[in-house]
Amino acid sequence: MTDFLDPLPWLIVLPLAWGTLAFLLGPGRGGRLAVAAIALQGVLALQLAGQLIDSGARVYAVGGWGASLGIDLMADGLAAVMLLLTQAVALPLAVYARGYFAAHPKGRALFWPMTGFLLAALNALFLSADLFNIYVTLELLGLAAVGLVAIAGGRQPVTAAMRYLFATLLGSSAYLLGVALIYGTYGSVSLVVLTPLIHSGAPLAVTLAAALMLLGLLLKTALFPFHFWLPPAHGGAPAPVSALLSALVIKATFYLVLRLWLELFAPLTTVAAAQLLGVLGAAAILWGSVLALTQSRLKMLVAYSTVAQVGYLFLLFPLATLVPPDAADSAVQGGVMQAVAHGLAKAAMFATAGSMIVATGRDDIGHLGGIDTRLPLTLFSFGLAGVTLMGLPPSGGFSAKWLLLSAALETGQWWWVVVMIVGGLLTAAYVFKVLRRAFLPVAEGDHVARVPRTLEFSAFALALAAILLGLFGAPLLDLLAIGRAA
Amino acid sequence: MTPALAFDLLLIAALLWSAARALTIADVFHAVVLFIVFGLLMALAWARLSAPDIALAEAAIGAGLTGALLLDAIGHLRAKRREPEQ
Amino acid sequence: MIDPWLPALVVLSSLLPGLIIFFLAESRIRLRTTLNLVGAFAKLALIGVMLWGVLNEHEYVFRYTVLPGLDLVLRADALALLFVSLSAALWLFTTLYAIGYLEGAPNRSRFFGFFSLCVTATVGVAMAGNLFTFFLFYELLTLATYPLVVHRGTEKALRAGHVYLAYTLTGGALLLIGTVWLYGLAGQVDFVQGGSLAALPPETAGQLQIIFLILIAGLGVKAALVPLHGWLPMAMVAPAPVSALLHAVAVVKAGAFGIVRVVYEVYGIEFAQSLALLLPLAIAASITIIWGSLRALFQDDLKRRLAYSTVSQVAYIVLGVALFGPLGTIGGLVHLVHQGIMKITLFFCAGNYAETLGIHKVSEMNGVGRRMPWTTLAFTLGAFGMIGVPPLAGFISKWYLGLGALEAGMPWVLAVLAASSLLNAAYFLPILHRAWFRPPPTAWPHEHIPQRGRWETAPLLLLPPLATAAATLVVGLLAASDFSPLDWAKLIADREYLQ
Amino acid sequence: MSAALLYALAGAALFAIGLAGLLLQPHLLRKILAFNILGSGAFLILVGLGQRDGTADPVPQAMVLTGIVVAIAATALALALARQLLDLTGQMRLPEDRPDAEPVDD
Amino acid sequence: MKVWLTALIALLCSGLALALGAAMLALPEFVVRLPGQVTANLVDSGVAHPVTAVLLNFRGYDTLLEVAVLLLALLGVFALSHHASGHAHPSAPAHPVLQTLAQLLAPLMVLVAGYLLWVGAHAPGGAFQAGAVLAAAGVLLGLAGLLPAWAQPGVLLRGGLALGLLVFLAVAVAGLPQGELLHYPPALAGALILLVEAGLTLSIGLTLAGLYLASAGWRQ
Repeated sequence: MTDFLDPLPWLIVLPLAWGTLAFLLGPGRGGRLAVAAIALQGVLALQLAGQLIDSGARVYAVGGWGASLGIDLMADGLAAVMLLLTQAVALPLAVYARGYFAAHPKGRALFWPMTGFLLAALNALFLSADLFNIYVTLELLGLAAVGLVAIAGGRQPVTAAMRYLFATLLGSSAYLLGVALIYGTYGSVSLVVLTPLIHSGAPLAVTLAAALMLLGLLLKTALFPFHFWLPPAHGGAPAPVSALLSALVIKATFYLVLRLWLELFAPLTTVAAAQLLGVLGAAAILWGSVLALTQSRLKMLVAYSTVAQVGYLFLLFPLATLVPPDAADSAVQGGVMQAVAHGLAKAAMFATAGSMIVATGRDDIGHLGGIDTRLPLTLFSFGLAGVTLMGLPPSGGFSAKWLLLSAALETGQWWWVVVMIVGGLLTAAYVFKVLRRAFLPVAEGDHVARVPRTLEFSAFALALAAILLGLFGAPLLDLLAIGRAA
Repeated sequence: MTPALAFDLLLIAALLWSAARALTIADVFHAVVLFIVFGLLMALAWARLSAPDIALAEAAIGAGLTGALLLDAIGHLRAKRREPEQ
Repeated sequence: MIDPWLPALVVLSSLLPGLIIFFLAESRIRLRTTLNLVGAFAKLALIGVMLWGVLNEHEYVFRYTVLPGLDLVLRADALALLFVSLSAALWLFTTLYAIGYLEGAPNRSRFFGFFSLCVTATVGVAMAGNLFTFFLFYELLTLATYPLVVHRGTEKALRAGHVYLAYTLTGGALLLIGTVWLYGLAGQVDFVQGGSLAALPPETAGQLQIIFLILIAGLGVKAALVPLHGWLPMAMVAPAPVSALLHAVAVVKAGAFGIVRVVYEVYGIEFAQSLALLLPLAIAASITIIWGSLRALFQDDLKRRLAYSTVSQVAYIVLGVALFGPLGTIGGLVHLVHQGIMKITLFFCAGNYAETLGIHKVSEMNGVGRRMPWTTLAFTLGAFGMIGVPPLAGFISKWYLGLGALEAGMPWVLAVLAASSLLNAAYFLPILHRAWFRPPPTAWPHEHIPQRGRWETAPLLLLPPLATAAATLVVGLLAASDFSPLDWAKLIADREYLQ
Repeated sequence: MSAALLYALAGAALFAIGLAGLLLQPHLLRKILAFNILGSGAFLILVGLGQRDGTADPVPQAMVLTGIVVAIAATALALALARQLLDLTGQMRLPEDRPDAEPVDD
Repeated sequence: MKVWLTALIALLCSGLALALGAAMLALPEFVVRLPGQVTANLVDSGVAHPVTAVLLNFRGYDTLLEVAVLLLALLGVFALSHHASGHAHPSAPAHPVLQTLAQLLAPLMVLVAGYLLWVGAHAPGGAFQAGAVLAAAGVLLGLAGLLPAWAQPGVLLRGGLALGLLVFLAVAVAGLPQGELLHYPPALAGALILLVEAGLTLSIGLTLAGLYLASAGWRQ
C-alpha cells in the first residue's frame, strides 16, 4: 500500500513535524497546533486499525529496500492497540496541559516540542520491526522523557531526572549490547528475518543477548527491584508530564518485553524465567502498594501506585508461558488490557492530582479537605480512575483482572490469584486514603481555589474512557488478535 | 606474531588502561584528560577496523566535542568550588 | 420490542437522576427533589408493568456481552421482582423522609446523588441474571454506600467508613474469587430456577463445596452473618435515612438475596441439599439469630439495639433458605419483604426521636409516647411485628419458617425461633413500656422541633413511618389475598420446586 | 581469529569496565565518562563481530555513527543536568536520601 | 558504598565480560551477509560510498530519528540553562590572539566542512563529520565572542537548528506518492541525499555548537 495518505508513516512523521514546528514557533508556543495534530494522529491510528481489521497485519519497507538491507515497520494488532492507547491518552492530556501551563507557567517553555518528539518516539517504537531502529526510538523516548522531567527545574526534579537519565541510558546500553550480539551472530537486525532463525538450540551469544535486552528493558519499565528511579521522576515532574510518563513511556518498554518474549525469543523462554518475572511482578504489586499507602504527598502516592500497577503487567508471563494456548491467550489479553486500562486511569489520576494541587496550592494529602465541594468533577474522576486500578467492575481494570484470574485458575497457579486479590485490596486502601481526606471540610487556613474547566473535563474524559473500556473491551481484544496467531 | 597483531594488542592494552584509569584516577581533571586520550585511541581502533568514517567522527565528536564539554564542566566545577558556600 | 429494555430502564431510572444530581448546585432544592421523585415513580411504574408480565409467565431479559464468555444480564423474574418492588417502594418513602430529615443540612447534592446510586445498585443486585452481574452491582453498592456512611465527615464516621470498607471490600474479593472459579468450572452460570450445577461431573463436588463456602462468606459479610457482622453496628453513625436504607433494603438485603440466588438458582436447592450444604447454613443462621438478639438486649443506644436486631432478623431469611422444602422457602422470602417494612419503620421512628427531641438512648425514652404519640404508635407496630405478634407481618414469616422447619425435619429450629421471639420481646417490650407508661422528664435532651399544632414533628418525618407501619399491618392482615408478598413468595416457591 | 574479533573482545572488557564505573562511581562526571566507555565497548562489539569474517561491513559502521551521535547527545544532556545539580546542591553527586522526603519546591 | 556490594558488582561485571568473551568465541557462520547486498544496491543508492549509502538511504530512517535525538538533547540543555542560576562563566572579553585566530580559522573550517560534505558521497566523510567541524568553528567564534547576529537566540537560529530535520522530513514524505517513506527515485537519489546532507550539516553544526555553548552557560 503506497498511497500518499497511508496512515502508517504519517503516525511517525506527523509528531516529529509538529514537534519541530512548535520549537520553531518559540518558547511556550504550539499548544493549539499540538492538540490539532494529536487529534489527527488519533484519526490515523483508527484508520490503521481499520486497515488491519480488513486485511490483517502489515509489513512496511521504509525506502522500499526491505529487510535485511533496509528497515521494516510492522503493524499488527498489538501495535495497533498501543498506538490507539497512545493517541487516546495524549489528546486529553494535551488539552489538559494547555490549561495547566496557563495556570502554572513553570516549565512550559519547551514542553510542546519535547512532547512532540516523545509521541513520535512512541509511535515509531510501536511500529518498528528492526532491533537497531528500536534502539534509536528507545533513546529518543528516553531523552525526551528525561528532558520533560527536568523541564520545570528545581532541586528534586533535577535530581530525579539525573537518576532517571542514568537508569534509562544503562537500560538502552544493555539493549544495544544485545543487538550487537544478535547482529554478530546472524548478520541481521530485522525481526522478520530473525524470528524464524532463533530456535531452542541457539548459540550462547543469543541467550546472552536475550538476557541483556530483557534486563535493560525491565530497568526502563521500572519493574521491581528496578523501580527506584520511577517515583521521584514521576512524582516530581509537572502533572501533564507525570501523566504522559506513567501512562505511556513505561508501557512502551513493556510492549517490547512482551514482543521479544512472545515472538523473537519465544523458543528460549523457560517456565523458571517466567515464574521469576511473575515473582518480581508480585513483589512490585505488594511493595509499591504498601509504599503508596505510606506517602504523604499526593503525586508520590500516585507514582508508587504506578510501581505497583506495573507489577500486574508482568503476571502475564507465568500465565502465558508454556501453558495451553487458550489460557495463554487470555493471559496476554489480560496483560494488554491492563496496560491500556492503567494507561487511561493513571493519566486521569495524575491529571486530577495536578488539578487538586493547583487548587490547594500544595502537594499534600493532609490538606485535600473541601475538594469534594469545590472540584466535584475532579474528585469523581479520581474515584473512577481508582475504581479501574482497584479492578472493580465495570472497568478496563476489572476486565484485565478477570482475564488474568481466569488464566491463573485455568493453569492452576492459584498463588497469582492471591497476589491479585491482595493487591486489589491494597489499591483500595490507598485510593480511599485520598478520597476520605477529600470528603472532609476545608481545614482552617487552607483555601481551595477553582481550576479551569479544561483541567476538570480532560481528566474526566480519561477516567470515563478507563471505565467504558470495561464495557466495550471485546472489540479491543478482537483487534489484538490480529497477527497474534502466528 | 605479526607486527599488525602486536600493534592491535598494544592498542587494546592502551584502550583498557586508559579506560580503567579514567574511572579510577583520583583527580577528575586527569580523568577527563585520560578520557580524551581514550577517545583518540578509539579513533585509531576504528581505523584499524577499516572504519575511517567512524574514526573521523570519533576524533571530532567522541574525543573533541565530548572532551570540550567535559573540560568546560570541570572549569564550572572548579569555579563553583572556589565560591564561598552560600 | 421494548421488553428487553425494561430491566435496564429500571436501573437507569435511578442512575440518571443520581448522576445529574451530583452536579446540581446545593441550592437547586426543587429541581433535585423533582428528579428524585420522578425517578422513584418512574421506577414503580416500570415495575408495575413487569409484575403483570411476570405473573403471566413472561420474562424480561437484558443481555450484553462485556467480554467473550462474560455477559451482563438483567433478568426480571418473580424472585427479582419481589426484591425490586420492595426496594423501589421503600426508596420512595426513604427519599421523602430524607428530604425532611436533611432539610438545611450541607452537601445534600452529594448525599442524594449517592443515595440514588445506592438504590440503582440494589435494583441491579435484585435483577442480576448471573453471578458476574450480581458481583458488579454488589461492588457498586459498596462504593455508593461508603460516602453515605461517612457523610457526617466526623472522625467517628470516617473510622466507621474504614471498617465498613475493610469488611465489604474483602467480602467482594471473596465473591470475585468464587465467581471466577465457578466460571472456570462451569462456564458462565446464569441464575435459573432449580440451579444448573447438578449437571457437572461428580468429581467436582469437592470444589463446588469450597466455592459455596467462599461465596456464602463473601455474601455473608453484607448479610451480617455472625461473625462477619462487625461493620453493621458501627455503621450506625450514618444519618437515620441511611441506616434505614442500609438495614431494611440495600446492603444487608443484598447479601441475603445473594444467598437466596446462590442456593436456589446457582446450585439449586436439591443439589445443595445433596452436597450437604444446607445444614451448616441453617446452623450459621441460627447462631446469628440468637447471638444478634442477645447482643441487642444489652444496647442502650436505640440505633445500636435496632442494628443487632437487624443482624438477627436478616438471618431469618438465610434460615428460611436453608430449610429444604417450599414452606421454608416461602417463610424466608416473605420475611425478606416483611423485615424490610418493619425495620424501616423502626429506623424512621428512631430518627424522629433523635431529630425532634434529641433522644438517642433507650433510657431517655420515658413518656415519649405522650409527646409523640403517632411516631410511638408506628414504633409499637414495628416492634410487635418483629416479635411476631399475630396478625402482623412478622407473625406470617415466623409461622411459615416454623412449618418449613418441620417439613425439612429440623425441629430444633422451632426452639431457635421461639427463643429469638422471646428475646425480641425482651428487648422491645421494655422500650414500649418506657415510652407509653413512664412519666415524661421535665425537659427533653434537646428539642430541635417544637410541637406545631397537631404535628408532633415535621410532616415529612411523620408520614413515612406511619405509612410503613400501616403496611406492616396490611401485609399481615391481607396476607392471603392476591399480590400480597406472601402470595408472591408462594408463586416463586412453586416455580423453584417445579422441577 | 581475526583482528576484528579481537577488538570485539576488547569491547566486552570495555563494556564491563564502564558498567562497573557507572554503578560504583558516585561522582557524576565519572558516571558520564563510564557511560561513554560503556557505549564505546558496545560499538566495538557491534562492528567487531559484524566484521569477524574479515570483510568490512558498512551496516554496523553506519549504526555506530548513529550511536556516537546519540551518545554525544545523551552526554550533553547529562552534563547539563549535572551542572544544574551542582548549582542547586553544591555537589556533583546524587543525594542518596529518599527523594520524596525532600521539601516540595513550588 | 558497602565493600561487599562493591565486590559483588565487580564480580558480576567481570563475569559478564567473561560470558561475552566465551559467547563471541563460539559463534557460528553468519546466516545473512549484508556487505554484499550493500555493494549490489550501491548503484541505486545515489552515492558511491557504502557507509553514506547505508546512513542516508538504506537505513536513512535511523538517521532521521537520530537527528531528532540530537535536536531533542539541545532542547533539554536549553530547558535547563533556562533556570540555570548565574553560576555560568563571566563572559569576559576574549583574548585578542584568540579573536584573530578565530577570524583566520573559522572560514577555513567552513571550507573543510563543505569539502567533507561533498566528499562524503564517494569517500569517508559526510554530514556528521562536516557538522562536527562546523561546530568547532562555531565554538571557536563563540569563545572569541564573534558569533554573528543571526546566531543569537531568535527565530533565525531556531530555523537553522530545525532546518536539517525539516528538510529531511520533507524529502522523506516526498517519496510517499511513488513508494514508501524515504523512497528516493534512483535518478534523483544523489541530489536528494546531497540536499538532505547539506541541511543536516548546517543543523548538526549549529546543534553541536549549541550543545557546547548552551551548556557552557551562554544565555539562550
